[in-house]
Amino acid sequence: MKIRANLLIGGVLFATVILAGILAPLLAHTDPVMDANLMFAEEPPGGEFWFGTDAQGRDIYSRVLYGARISLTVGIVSQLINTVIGVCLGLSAGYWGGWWDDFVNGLTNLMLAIPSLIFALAIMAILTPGLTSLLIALGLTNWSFTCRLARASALSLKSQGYVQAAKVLGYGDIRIMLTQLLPNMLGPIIVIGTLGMGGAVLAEASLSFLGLGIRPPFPSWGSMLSDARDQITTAPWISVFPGLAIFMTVLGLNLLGDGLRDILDPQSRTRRA
Amino acid sequence: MLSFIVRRLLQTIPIILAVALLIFVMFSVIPGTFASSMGDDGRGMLDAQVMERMNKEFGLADPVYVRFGKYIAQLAQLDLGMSFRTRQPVSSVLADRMWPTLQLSFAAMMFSIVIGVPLGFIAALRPGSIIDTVSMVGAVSGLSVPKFWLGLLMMYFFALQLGWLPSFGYGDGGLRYLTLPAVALGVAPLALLARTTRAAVLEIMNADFVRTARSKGMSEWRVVQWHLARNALVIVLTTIGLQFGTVIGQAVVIEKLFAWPGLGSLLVDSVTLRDIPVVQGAILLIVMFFLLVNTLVDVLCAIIDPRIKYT
Amino acid sequence: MNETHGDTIMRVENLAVHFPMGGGLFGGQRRWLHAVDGVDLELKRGECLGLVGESGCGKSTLALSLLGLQAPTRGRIILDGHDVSGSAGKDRKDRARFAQMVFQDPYSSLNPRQTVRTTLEAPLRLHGVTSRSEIDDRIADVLKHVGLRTDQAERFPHEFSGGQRQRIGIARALILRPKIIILDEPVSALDVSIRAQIINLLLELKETLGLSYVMISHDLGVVEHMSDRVAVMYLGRIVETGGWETIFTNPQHPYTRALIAAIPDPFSRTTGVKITGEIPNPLNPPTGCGFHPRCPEARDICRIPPAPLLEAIAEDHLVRCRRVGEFA
Amino acid sequence: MSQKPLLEVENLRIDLSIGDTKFPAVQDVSFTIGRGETLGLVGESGCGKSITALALIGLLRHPLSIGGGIIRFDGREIQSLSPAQMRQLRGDRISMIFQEPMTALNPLSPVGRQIAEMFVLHKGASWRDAERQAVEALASVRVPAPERRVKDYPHQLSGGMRQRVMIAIALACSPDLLLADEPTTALDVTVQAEILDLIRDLCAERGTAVLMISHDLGLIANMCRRVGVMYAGRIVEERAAEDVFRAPSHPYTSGLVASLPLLGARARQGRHRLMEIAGVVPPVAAFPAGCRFHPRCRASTEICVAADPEVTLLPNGGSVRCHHHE
Repeated sequence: MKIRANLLIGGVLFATVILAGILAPLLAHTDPVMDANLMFAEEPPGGEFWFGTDAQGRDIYSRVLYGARISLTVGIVSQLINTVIGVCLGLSAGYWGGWWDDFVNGLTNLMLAIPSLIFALAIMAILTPGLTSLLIALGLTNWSFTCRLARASALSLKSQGYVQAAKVLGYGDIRIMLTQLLPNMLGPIIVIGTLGMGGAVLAEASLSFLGLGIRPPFPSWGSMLSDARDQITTAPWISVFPGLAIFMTVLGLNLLGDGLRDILDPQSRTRRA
Repeated sequence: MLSFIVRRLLQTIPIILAVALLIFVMFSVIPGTFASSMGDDGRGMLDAQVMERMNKEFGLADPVYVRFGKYIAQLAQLDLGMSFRTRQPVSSVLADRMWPTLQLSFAAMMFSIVIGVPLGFIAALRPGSIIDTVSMVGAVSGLSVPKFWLGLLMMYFFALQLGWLPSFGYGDGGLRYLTLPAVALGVAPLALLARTTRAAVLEIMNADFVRTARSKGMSEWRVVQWHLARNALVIVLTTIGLQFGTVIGQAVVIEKLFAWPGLGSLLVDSVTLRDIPVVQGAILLIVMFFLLVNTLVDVLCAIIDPRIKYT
Repeated sequence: MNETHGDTIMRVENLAVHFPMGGGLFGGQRRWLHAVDGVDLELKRGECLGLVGESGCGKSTLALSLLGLQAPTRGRIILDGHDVSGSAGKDRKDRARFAQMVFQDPYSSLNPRQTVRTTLEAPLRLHGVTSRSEIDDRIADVLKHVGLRTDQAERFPHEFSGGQRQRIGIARALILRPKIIILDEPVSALDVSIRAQIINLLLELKETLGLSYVMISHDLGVVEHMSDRVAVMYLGRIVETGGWETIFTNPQHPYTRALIAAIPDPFSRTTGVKITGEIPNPLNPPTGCGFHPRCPEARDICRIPPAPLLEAIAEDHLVRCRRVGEFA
Repeated sequence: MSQKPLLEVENLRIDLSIGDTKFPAVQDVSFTIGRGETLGLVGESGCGKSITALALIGLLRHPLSIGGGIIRFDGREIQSLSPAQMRQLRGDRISMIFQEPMTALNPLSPVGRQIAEMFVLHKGASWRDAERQAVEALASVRVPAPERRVKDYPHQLSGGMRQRVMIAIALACSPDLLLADEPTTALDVTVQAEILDLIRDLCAERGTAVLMISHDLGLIANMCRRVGVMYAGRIVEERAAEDVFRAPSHPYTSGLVASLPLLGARARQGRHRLMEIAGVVPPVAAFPAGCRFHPRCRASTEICVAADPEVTLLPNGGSVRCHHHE
């Protein structure tokens, strides 16, 4: 049996990012925010500064390490919010049907009609920029796929014999949803959640790049890239490393999601490629 | 057929109204109005009189529901209000910016469709081959790469180092200016389309009716031609429709990076300055465009797939 | 034959289940699907009632409404003397202790994420059995009844074969000690060589536990073997009912005759009288007798509304056919 | 005309690959079908009856493959044919009907076109001609108003109608051999009876031989002159249809016959406890050594565990693969 390459590589990449984030204080050479020194501005990579320094003379290596904390926090927490919302709405809508289903369906269509980045942008516009606002903005705007999946799973599972049997045995609706439906749809939901986490990391980077997410000087990969744009001619390395960090994190999550799908949800490769 | 199209278009109206309501409510709960945000901007506090005058001028003194009623009434006459910042009608501000965004989105989608769909098709016909492996590794990378970073790198290489293409701006709006942003924007949908097409073709390959087709004595090419292509197309079309939305959303970032004068950069600027009528108008326009594209896709699917009833 | 066939344990009177079809905001006209359209049934204690019919005849909907999973549009269900027609909510639990169900597909009818013990223990706890020893005793007892070992209780469904899974399904139906069990095609999804095991088990359990069965099946061989009484359904109505011997040796309704004739006879290459055409769309049923478009005996009289009545032609033999007197 | 049988299968073996290991899902299967003859293969799920048919028409796909043996169709070994030659045979001279009428037809193509494809592929007809012939083909399977039905899509037809369309496709080119894999399992009994009649009549008209595959012993006995009973990848008994029920020779067959609640049996003889066959059907990867039925067999002795039984010819025709046959 060949070990799944995507699962392995994805797992290693993701684990690396998690470790980098957790161990950032130990691994970092300098403080990511405070240690600006214009003496060392725009130093190329090598020697003391592994990834070089930025326009304020801050060590990019240290900032990239700390950036993992923000990306991971946003990725994991906001996707968790999305998953909870999506599962609650989708599961109950699929199971109960009727007007509630119509309502959830309408809500999902509404969410799908507004491109999620634009929606998140609009939410950021009414909140003060910062981590909490980002979590809210990204956590409320990306549940429609999870919701559709949970709804479709609930619809197909509720006609299964064991769900019917639970009804016949006198189980209440909530109990049936939690003990009979939820455990059996978890696989695909974990897959979507993992892929969605990658999407959230990208969205955070985009918003921060636009200046609507994490604001400088805090080391978010996206805002680092936003700063780097102005130095692209003189110091291109400032752009390379934060972007590479985003790329590797999202690639890790996507590979992990693909690998998990092969294991947890082998039938449905088309559901969301 | 015509009635089907009309009905599908009518069905989008509740969604548009809901979106209008949603963003209206969202921006009504903003702590602070445009006037006070101008005050925050470091230009010193505006005196209370000025603020009151501005609030009155833009009708901000009324209760929320009255304002929404007025807003919808204006909307029905295609009046989107007036920009807080430039005091121009929002509709004319949007009209100026709409074309570049459409241009960019269509270019990105064309790029992704023309390359992504055939790539996924070829990969599926030879599963496990070099071309399959390479294109699928490429696809997952394409999905993972942050597009503004990719744009930045391309800008560095193709514009600054090699000097082949202009590094930013709209220029004459021609292909030279369009290429870099369109490619940067099109990579992700390309990757997704390649994966979707591959998965769809693989699934249909294993369908019972393809086995029936083989049992008739068809060559594999005939099977693809007569039985596979159309069936895969339905799935691919749906994905294309949904991707249009994502692309327009993501265009925000690319437009900002390449200083492309479209709806996206307008939206970002207006959000930063809390020019709410423009933000509302831009979002509504984007949503309407997305719904229009998806209605078109639905109609195409209904033409191809007889199981979709014209109701 | 034992003599426990005494009193009535379940009676169904004029039961109907209609589903709305279509309609909605932009949809067309709303129509009603008459899935079950006026059914009268009686189940005696200790009896197995075979419910026969083809797909779409309403037998599954009927079963769901007997179990309280589908609210009837009209009619009454009387369980052990109590009218339970309009009930829901708390009564669902009461009814659970009275009637249970065995499902057709042993693969989809067991939760793949639950061990056999969980499957059997959770309903006991739900119904107020909380003492550890009592739970263990009852699980051991029910497993013994269905021919499984107690140590198998810790396993998950995928570790069992189809026949064993069906035994687990039967154990689940028995765990609350119900009086009635609805058997929905209990053997048709099983391998042919396994069916006899389950049929024998079900018949044994009926005797030892004093159960009453309503068995839905399209397999006439199984129905003949297991049933005491038989009801034949077509388009939501019962068209013929009687003792098993009456139905199988002296069928009167042309549909019953056609069903029996349609079973391939292994000893001859000929085929009996067959009916042609397909089951009509229940949304648009034929006028008069629902069977007339396919009936070899149909005459003009059969097309005139209303539908013919279910009439007794002999002791415990009812037929819904206007021309029943005319054929021998 | 030669008296050689239409189809000869000798020691067919079909491998199931799981990882790097190959398991014989079908082994030592031999049978012949004469022109216009009807042979039934009966067995439970996983016994290898369906994949045998797929092997005959060359449609096995990974992880299944032919692992040995000879399939000779009309004197030619089909394994030696090029893919193009095999395609010419397929549909034109050997055709197949599948179990699931719901999914066996392309949902996006009108049924008339799906029939017409046969004439375009094998008879070199133009589409216009082929469409016209499709109407006739649909009429021949007793579909009312065929000139209207050809324009219908599969989802507009009932299961029985779709299976008629499948039959029209399969018999469009009047093949020499029709493989019918559980053609009525998904249908209601009254519809099943009609479909079986249709297959019987049309094949007799055209002189088409039929390999009928089913799990329903009664159906096979009713439809076929000869019956092969398969168990765990082998034909354990091959007999004239009447004999299978009257005097089964292999313990598996006799067990099966005794375990079936046959219609009319209770009325004739009263209710007996059905005979049970103990145990379960083994999966391909766990076929037992020796006689594959021995773990479930009442007559099993040491030799059944130790040695694979050979095929024994029975005095009144037919053969059985058992050390202790009756």
